[in-house]
Amino acid sequence: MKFFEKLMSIDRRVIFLFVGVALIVPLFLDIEQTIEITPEVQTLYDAFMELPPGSKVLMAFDYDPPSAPELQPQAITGLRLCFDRNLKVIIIGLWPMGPMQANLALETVFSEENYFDKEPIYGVDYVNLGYSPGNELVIQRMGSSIPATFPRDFRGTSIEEIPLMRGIVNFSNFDYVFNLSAGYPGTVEWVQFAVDRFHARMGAANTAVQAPLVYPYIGTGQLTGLSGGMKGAAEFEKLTGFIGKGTKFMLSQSFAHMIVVFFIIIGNLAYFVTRGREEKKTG
Amino acid sequence: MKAFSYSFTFYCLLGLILLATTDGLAQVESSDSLLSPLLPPSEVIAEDHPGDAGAAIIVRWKLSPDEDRGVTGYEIVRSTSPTGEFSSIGFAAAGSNRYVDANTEDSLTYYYKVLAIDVDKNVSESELSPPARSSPQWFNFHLLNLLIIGGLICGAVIYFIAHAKKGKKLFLRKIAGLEAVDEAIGRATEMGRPILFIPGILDMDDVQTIAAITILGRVAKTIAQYDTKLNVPTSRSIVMSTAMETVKEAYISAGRADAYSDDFVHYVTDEQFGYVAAVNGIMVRERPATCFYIGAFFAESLIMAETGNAIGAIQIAGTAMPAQLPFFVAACDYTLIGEELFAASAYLSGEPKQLGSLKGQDVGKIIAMSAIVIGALLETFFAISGSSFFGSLAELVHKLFSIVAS
Amino acid sequence: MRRQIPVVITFIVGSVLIISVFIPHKPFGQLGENFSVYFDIIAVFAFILGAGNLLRVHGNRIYKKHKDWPYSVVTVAGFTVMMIAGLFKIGGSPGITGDLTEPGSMFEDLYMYVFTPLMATMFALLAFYVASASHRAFRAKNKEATVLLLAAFVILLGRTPFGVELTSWLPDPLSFLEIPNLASWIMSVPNMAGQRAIMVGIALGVIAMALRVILGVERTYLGADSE
Amino acid sequence: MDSVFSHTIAAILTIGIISFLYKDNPLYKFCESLFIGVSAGYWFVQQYYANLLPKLFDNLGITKLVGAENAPEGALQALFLEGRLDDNLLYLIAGVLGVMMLLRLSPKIGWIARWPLAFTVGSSAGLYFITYFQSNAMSQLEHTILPLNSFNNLVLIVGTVTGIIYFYFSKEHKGVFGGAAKVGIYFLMITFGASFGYTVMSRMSLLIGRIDFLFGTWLGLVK
Repeated sequence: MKFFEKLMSIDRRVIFLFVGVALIVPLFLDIEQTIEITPEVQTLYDAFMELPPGSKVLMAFDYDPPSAPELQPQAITGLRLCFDRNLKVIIIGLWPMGPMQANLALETVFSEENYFDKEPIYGVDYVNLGYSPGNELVIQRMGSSIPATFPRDFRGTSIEEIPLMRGIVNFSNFDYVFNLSAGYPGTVEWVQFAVDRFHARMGAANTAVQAPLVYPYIGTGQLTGLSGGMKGAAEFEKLTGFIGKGTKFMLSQSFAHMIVVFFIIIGNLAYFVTRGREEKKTG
Repeated sequence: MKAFSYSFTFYCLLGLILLATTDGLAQVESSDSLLSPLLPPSEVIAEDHPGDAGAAIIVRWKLSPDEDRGVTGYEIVRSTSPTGEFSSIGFAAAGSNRYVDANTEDSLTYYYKVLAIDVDKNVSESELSPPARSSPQWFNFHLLNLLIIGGLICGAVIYFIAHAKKGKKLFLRKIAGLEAVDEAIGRATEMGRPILFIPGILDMDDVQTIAAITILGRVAKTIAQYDTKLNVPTSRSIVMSTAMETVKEAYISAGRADAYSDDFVHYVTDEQFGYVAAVNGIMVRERPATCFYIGAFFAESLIMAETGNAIGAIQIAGTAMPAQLPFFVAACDYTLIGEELFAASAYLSGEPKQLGSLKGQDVGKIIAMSAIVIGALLETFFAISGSSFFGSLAELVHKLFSIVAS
Repeated sequence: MRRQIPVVITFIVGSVLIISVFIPHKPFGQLGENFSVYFDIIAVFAFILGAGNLLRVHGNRIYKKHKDWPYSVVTVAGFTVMMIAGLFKIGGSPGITGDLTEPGSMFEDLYMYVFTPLMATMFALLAFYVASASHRAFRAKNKEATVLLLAAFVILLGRTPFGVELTSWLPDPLSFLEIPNLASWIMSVPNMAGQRAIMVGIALGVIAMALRVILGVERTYLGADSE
Repeated sequence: MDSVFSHTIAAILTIGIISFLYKDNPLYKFCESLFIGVSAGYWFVQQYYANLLPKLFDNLGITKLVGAENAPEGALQALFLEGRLDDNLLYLIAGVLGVMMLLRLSPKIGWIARWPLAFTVGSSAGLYFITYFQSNAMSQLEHTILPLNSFNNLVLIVGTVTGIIYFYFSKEHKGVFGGAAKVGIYFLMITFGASFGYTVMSRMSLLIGRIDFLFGTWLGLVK
């Protein structure tokens, strides 16, 4: 059985090619996927929908470019949902590159065709306060005074001059906190400090690796909702109706997963066929 | 991170139970919450937080009798004078009866009040707490158990080191990955190809890197005898300096000072993936016959091990990063799993006192296993019989191992 | 002497740090934190040695016209340009305390368009390597490997839509056999047991290793005696 | 920078790294060399701004001394202006240790570089001793002490204990003990399989990001 022996020692580059194709092709396909909505994402969406117009949402961008494929679509969906519902958005970051990711997300939102009631204005409808070093201590400081923690926005404007920031003292002035997290500091710290200590209402989007670590907080109600990984991104997009990259990427990811499973099966099949001939021994 | 999430799950469960109880009760009785005004929490006590460096006061109170009727939480306010202005310092969830104010000055006296808040944002204020002052302590009694168990294990390690120094024979089983080291070096010599040693990507302030350097010392000594080329790219400067010294020493003690070159060890870059790019390049160009990946690794583990696999090198890995172990196990010929990494340098040295410390480690394992088994049995007896005797014994075992966070 | 003093330093620093955990009072309480700051500072100085080594290695290659010498020019140039762009904040606001990664500065541009794509792509190679490693390593070669394969396969399937549908027909009493449920059981029970054994082992290994170092039994890292 | 130009550079570098999958080639060598140089330069700058400046110069007051605006007062100001010994003066020790590290370059007194090294190794041995002991040993054990009243608890306890037996050094893996160690190996294998399977999936998304950059941001083929 030459064929199976070949399969046993298949050139890794063939596998690489399959993985590449599996990831690329779906980006050009328009396949209807059945995306089932999980309860965690539904409650996340509901939490946004329950906020009356004009409510203030704190968005914390705690990730950097390598995690962007999973989190950027969720950030974009979150921002569009807020602007669509006339919610005010205050952006901060505990990761140095976070606020930059926020700016990229805003750029994407504004570059697409939107049907917002009115064009969001910087400083009135949204603001980016930038990055502050200190990890979870930043959250703690925000609990006592946000103006002291973020005296300026990322452009260097004093927040006294920003209309949206007027009257914002601590977490009691926010109606919702939405955290996009790829690790530490991230959702765990936000729950410990903003939710447990300062009673904020909060939902989160996480990378697939992170999501299981924060899953327990949903059961306890510390998180109102959670959207995890590419699948969460796709669900969130489906709920809001803003179909974006999350849905597209989800398809790519499913294809790639199937390729991996396929190669494992092939590898074992080949192994058993060739070994079975040699020694008639299977385990 | 892992440890953290476990304990967190535990607290979440606890929270869930509390929430469920309070929630259930709230539903039953919330209808009459409008009838009477919200009652405040009572018996507010404030005292120095024990076992710390000062600057913290712990506030305790008796829950509001209306806890079951829609109290959503408590706000803690403080002032430096009983009649002065009180300012908010934080919140505690419904059902909790303590709060640590970790922002006090030891020279000042503080007064506290606790405010119950309900769903309708009604607020009801407690009586004033007695005055409190924070102060630092010289011993943290919360960690007494750590001292006891740590002392036991350290004692065992030191005892066996001393014991072995006297020349007593100690039996230690073989570790496959370490048995293979000589063979792997020999193979490289036969093939006339270099040996690559990757000491992880963390700096000397990580204990895995220290283990890696000590193993490098032993391995280099063998390599010196074989007269094979060694290549040690490092991703940290201090690791580079240390590795140079260590390899040099190994060559000198093997009597091959002449064969040593400063070029064996070189710095590449601190950047994780830049370092991997360079290591990949070295692998495909120099085609080492043997690759060691010993130390702390992250996502790069698989990139290196797969490239090493592609060039057909014998690969020996060792790390205490639980998340990377599976990749090494899958792609390398031998993997030193966690503890074996730290034991490796002692094994390879063959010195009795080093080996003695491994016996001490085993005593630690016996303590760990007995604690689990005895504790579990006591818990089981307690669960079956409900006898408070077993209950308190089980609690004692638990306490012995619990780390109290402030 | 030269070898004794370092051993004494290690002993004092190590044992004081261990003891200090039990003493919250100043100055012991903060020692651990302070020492890690000290380490960061020492590392900066050491970095001069590292960078010097990098330049020496590549300088030598250029000088000796090693076969890949033009690439060494690229390395040296990349290092120099990045360093100058950062230290002098070219295109950004000058002064010691200005923001380093100011939008529009040369350092930021290099970070965004050179450093980030290289880093992210190198990281992304993992997608290929996990596939080839799974193909090769996940084979039922023996009992251990079979157990590994089965655990991995259940988890893998549990995360694909296909795997979820594979067992969704199971009746309620058997719902624990549904692949997603099986996957989460593996993660939270046997996986956790294995993790705990590994972690306890690591802790004991670290303790013994640290004691060997602190007591001066292990001093390989100190290097050569004669100089 | 012009975005088409900068994206093209980023795209070439992306392709260069990916090309290594096929085989080593000049473009990869170029990217690799550039990556090493640029990242070492990046860390050099970061070391300066994130460590040396705030941790040594600010604490000692050197930043203020050289006339930087809004720099904090440091130990030197406290000493010379107020005649007070500030805690931050201790950072001078770190500075001295750092300089000692550099003396390695001198053949005569190079041995003094072992002092900062001994300090480093001693402090990490001390620190890790405690942190691993607390979070890896103690709290893991505490959470494993469970009543044997459910199948899951039983599996958890058997798995942990047999896993620890596998690591036991002082006894050959034979007989009953060997059997227990064997069970332990199975548990370790499940652990490795599970975490591998778990990570495989999350790694795929990394590549999607790069592909999207190439076909979307750069070429504009994917919307």
